[in-house]
Amino acid sequence: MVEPPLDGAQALRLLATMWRIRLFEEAVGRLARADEAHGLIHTSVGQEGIAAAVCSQLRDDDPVYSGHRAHGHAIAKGAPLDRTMAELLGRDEGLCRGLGGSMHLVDVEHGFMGATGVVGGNVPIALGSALAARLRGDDTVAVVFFGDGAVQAGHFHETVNLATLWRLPLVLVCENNGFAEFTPRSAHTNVERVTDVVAPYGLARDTVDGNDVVATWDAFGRYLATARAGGGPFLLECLTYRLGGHYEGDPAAYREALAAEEWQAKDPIVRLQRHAAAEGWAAEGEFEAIRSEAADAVDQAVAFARASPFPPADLLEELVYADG
Amino acid sequence: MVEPPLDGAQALRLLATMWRIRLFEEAVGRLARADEAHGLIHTSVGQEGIAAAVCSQLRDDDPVYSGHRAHGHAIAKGAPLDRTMAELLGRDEGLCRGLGGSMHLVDVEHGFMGATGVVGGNVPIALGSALAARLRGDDTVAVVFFGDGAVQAGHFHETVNLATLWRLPLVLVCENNGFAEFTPRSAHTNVERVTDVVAPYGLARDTVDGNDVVATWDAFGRYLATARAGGGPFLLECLTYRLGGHYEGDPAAYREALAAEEWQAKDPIVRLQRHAAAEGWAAEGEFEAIRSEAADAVDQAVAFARASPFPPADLLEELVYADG
Amino acid sequence: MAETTYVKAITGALAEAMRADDRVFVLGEDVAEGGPYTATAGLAEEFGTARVIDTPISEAAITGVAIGAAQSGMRPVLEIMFVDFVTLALDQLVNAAAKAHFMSGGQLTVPMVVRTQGGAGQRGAAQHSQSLESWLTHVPGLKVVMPSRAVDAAGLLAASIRDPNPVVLIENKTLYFRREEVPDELPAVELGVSATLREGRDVTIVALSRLVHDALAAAERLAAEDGIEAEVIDPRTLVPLDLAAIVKSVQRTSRLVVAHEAVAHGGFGAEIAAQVQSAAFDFLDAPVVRIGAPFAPVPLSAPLEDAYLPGADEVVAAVRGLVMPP
Amino acid sequence: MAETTYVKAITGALAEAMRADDRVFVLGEDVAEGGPYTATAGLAEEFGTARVIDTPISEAAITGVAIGAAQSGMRPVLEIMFVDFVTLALDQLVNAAAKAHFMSGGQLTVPMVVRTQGGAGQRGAAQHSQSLESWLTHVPGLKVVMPSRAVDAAGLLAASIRDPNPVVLIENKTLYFRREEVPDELPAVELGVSATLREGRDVTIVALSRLVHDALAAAERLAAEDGIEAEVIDPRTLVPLDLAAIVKSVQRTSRLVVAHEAVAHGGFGAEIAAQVQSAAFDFLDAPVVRIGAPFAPVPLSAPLEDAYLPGADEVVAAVRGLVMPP
Ligand SMILES: Cc1ncc(C[n+]2csc(CCOP(=O)(O)OP(=O)(O)O)c2C)c(N)n1
Ligand SMILES: Cc1ncc(C[n+]2csc(CCOP(=O)(O)OP(=O)(O)O)c2C)c(N)n1
Ligand SMILES: [Mg+2]
Ligand SMILES: [Mg+2]
Repeated sequence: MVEPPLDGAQALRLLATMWRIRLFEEAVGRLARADEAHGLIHTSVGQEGIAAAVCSQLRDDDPVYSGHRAHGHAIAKGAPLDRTMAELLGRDEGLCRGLGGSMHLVDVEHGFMGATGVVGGNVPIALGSALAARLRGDDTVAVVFFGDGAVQAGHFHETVNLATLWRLPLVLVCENNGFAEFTPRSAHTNVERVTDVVAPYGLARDTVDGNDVVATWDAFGRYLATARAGGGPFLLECLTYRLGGHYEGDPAAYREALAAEEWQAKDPIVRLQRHAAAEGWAAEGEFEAIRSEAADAVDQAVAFARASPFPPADLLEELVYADG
Repeated sequence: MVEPPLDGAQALRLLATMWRIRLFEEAVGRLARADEAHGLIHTSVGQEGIAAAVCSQLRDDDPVYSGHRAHGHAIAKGAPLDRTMAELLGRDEGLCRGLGGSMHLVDVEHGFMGATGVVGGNVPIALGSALAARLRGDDTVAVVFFGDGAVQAGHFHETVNLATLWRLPLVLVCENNGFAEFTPRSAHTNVERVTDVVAPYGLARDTVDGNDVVATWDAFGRYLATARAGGGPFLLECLTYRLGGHYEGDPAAYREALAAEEWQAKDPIVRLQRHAAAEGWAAEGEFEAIRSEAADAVDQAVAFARASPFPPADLLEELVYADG
Repeated sequence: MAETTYVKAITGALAEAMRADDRVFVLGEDVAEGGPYTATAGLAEEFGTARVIDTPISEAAITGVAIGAAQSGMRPVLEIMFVDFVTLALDQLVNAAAKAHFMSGGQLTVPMVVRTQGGAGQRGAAQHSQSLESWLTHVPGLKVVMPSRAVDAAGLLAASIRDPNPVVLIENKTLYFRREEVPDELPAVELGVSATLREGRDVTIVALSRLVHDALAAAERLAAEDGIEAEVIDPRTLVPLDLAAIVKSVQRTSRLVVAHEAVAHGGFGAEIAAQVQSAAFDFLDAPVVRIGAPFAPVPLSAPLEDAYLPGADEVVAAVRGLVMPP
Repeated sequence: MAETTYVKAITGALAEAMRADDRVFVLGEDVAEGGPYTATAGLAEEFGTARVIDTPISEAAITGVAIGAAQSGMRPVLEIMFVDFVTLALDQLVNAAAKAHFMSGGQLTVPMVVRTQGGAGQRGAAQHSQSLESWLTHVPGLKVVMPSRAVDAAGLLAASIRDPNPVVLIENKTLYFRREEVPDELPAVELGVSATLREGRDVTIVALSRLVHDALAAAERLAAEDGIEAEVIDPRTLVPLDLAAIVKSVQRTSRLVVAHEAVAHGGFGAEIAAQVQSAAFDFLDAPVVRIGAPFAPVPLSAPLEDAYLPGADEVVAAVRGLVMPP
């Protein structure tokens, strides 16, 4: 089954999503520095293309799981910016009523089934949701995002084995940014490519330039179509670059900053804009319009979040158990 | 570095070890049926060749670890039959003073650093002991035995990654008998060969017929020599056959019993005897002498164990913590 | 009345739940072969291996799989073969299953059951004999159930499967083949409701799992030998706990013994003791006495294991010490 | 006297132990870069990366590696970055490290230290804020240490490294950068010896880790505002526990408050309460009062987290309720 390649309208939608993520993350950074957003916050500046390319091809009923660097995935899957931002600020109108926060975003309505602060922890959970689809007999496809650091965790291997044994409709999307916290991948494993790590299981897999949105879109689209038809699992490794530190506030002394021109050459937004311009999909001015629309939406989200009340104290007890 | 192949004297020593294990295990089975040996007991009838071929090449100061099916490894590493049997019967003169039992045999004097009831649990622990050797700067080589069932456990993968990353002198010896408890390997994974599972890590590895003692001896000897010189890690997969049920008392209704003649063709003792006879290393009568010497030793071990007192009740408190 | 066993009650409850609800399925190591104690025997034959799923030895991942399936609308019943190996599943249980409903602001629910079994007494030694329930009672979001009798086991399991929360149901390996007379129709049981199995005015004994039978035996001996009438309460579920019933009993008896097989130190008996001394301080004539295993791993050696394990003798001695001080 | 911080005391003790003993080495995630709280900062520079070993995210295996190295004569100090992830290491800690000496009949010893940190208060939310020490106190074979002050932290860590048993030392993330005046030479500390940080006749407060500071602040307030003199005891080590000091104090004060940050239900406060009501029943004028977090995961939202966390206010209220009943 061959999926249609990215067209102009889709490309502009992806650009809009990427800008929403980029500017959202930048706003989060400012809020963290201003001590308005607290806690352990990991932003995804530089990695937006993967979230956009993957999630924009999914339906609301396709379950998506993520890890600790999850804002972009939630947003790309459809989580509203305002309620997402309110969640980071611990507000009652946040996606999770302020109880979860940055590493625990969930938006069931849009099929964003959850982030986690446990590295790799959601990989088997996503498989369980693929198993549910198989048992129910529906055609949803589960997707889980995780970093290269998760690949050294035992539960990752256990899950890949199970997924291939049971042939479930799961797409594993690894965002390989070459670092886990402050430590480069070479200090964690001899196996550079995640596609090589899983090779023995014989699942279809591919390594793409995750900052090349067109390539990521195409590769994921092919897997998605097959999974939709009952195939799977798949692993898509997206090579990418974490522009910021590991967390908001990380001085990042352990690696050299990228020169501005180097980053221009990597930036997935810049690259997709260039591609779109070359294809004649849009004029320069349109890009600015997309960006500024996203900027407005982020500004509104910040205003919404700030205006949202904190949750009531008794919420705590209410939500420990679901009512039978 | 090429190790000398098995010679006649060595072959007869291996035969003696295998008979000691075989007859020990058969005695254990009888004791279990007679309710003299209790608990969860896993014997290794049919798999003796691997223990013998591996451990007989090691020094006392080479640490060996094992899993739940460990009697043979302990015996081959030098644990005295009498104290091993006494341990299974929970006696004070047992290797572990009766506190550990079948799945927790330890004989530090002979470098048998321990069995475990946690499938795969000793794989990282063995690696730690290889790390200690590296830090101390000595030339000991760590060996860990585990079953094919352990390969699906996350800690196995974590350890292989670490072992290859740190290039430690560890030989991983997998006894692949095609079953984990009552379930065949094909129900646990699509990857039949354990050597294939670990291929991405690029360590030297080999799959041998574990019931062919000569082949196992040779393959392990090569790895050992390299590890002794500072190389590693290695994985040796030994294909084998568990003649009995999973545990003593298992009715084993889930698989067909082997016909006697089929077993004759597989039995590592029969095969090594044939080989030794063909090489002219021994006459028929010598084999019987070896067997009956082992039988006497096992009988004595049973008598010793039966005569050994149970441990004193206050041993319990004494051994929870080591004294500072 | 009919004779049955604890394990048959469990198998029956599983089968009934699977018949009644398509969303219920079973997964775990060797479950299609019935498992080491036959708890799932016959299920694969009736429901097929799509709903009775053998898994590799991957405790962490299969727990995650159950969580994900539960979050997506299924009702998984996961078997962890020995509670000792819950150690491998604890990240998933504690960090994911227990917290998902809360952290998502109520969006996610995790209606799953973890069936496992614990306890010593079969010479299984230190790694196959533990009683680890108290860890789980310290985790908000989990429910914890420990059936002691066949007559309850089915109802407790059925209630656990119906519950929209993650429930850990810990069976006891020495009880599986215990024969028991039960009504033809096993009763429904609610989580959080204790059973008073014997009434008595002199002392209250709260016992968990296997110790319930020891407590009942001890009570008979105390009545016969000392004229002491003990009230025996089986909480059946630890979380939620039927504290009210315990306190009410203690208000009458003024004395409490809490008995379980787990290591006493840090065991659930400490929680019960702490709660009762707080809720019934003025009623207590003597300190709450806890019975549990000593602070040591379970030894293999038969006489040492026997001495290690608390049982009816310890309950009798504790009650005598309380009711008839020297 | 000199000013230092809790984290500096820890780093200093690690460096000193490594200088004094070749067998001591450090491993864990990002330790060569100092870790998220700088606890291992500078060690890689001084001792090289052969003894300060960065590991991948493989909590189970690195714990096993530490155990194996310890069994082979080394003195590993393993860092588990957050106590929340001890869940991933618990099989190794509980089934192997804690039991090896016992199961081997005394042949093996496991002289290792697991350094980890817990606690909330930094908006880390439910998976990065837990206090899980009570699990570990239920495991015979482990020792459990929780320093509250810089002045003790170094001595406790040094004693843990010297100990021939597996020791889990749980730091508190909110204390790392707390400034403290300490003597130029930090004192040696033995495991199992509590510190009485304030004397008082009216009530005993036993507090753990962060709550020690809250208890001291509460005691000052109680003295100033109510004329109540509270005795404050920091056990410093939970296993072994200096029960004698606590009981002796309660024999004088007749009242006990136990305060920790962990969820009260199933927390270590239950064990202390159960032991003290047993050992000092006749001395207690009122039930032992436990202070701990409510039975819920840690919420992200700042005001909810603040409300969730026990602190000085809760201690003051508890003491008033005990000493001045309405
Ligand atoms: C099980 C576990 N161990 C350790 C941590 C601490 N930690 C948080 S993020 C991280 C690195 C993750 O790296 P990677 O998976 O590559 O994701 P990235 O941050 O690069 O997106 C670590 C070690 C954790 N959250 N969970
Ligand atoms: C972590 C863990 N999970 C489950 C078990 C129960 N169990 C004991 S042996 C076994 C099968 C092991 O199979 P394999 O590793 O192939 O060894 P074999 O018995 O074939 O020698 C299982 C599942 C266990 N002991 N440990
Ligand atoms: Mg990364
Ligand atoms: Mg096997």
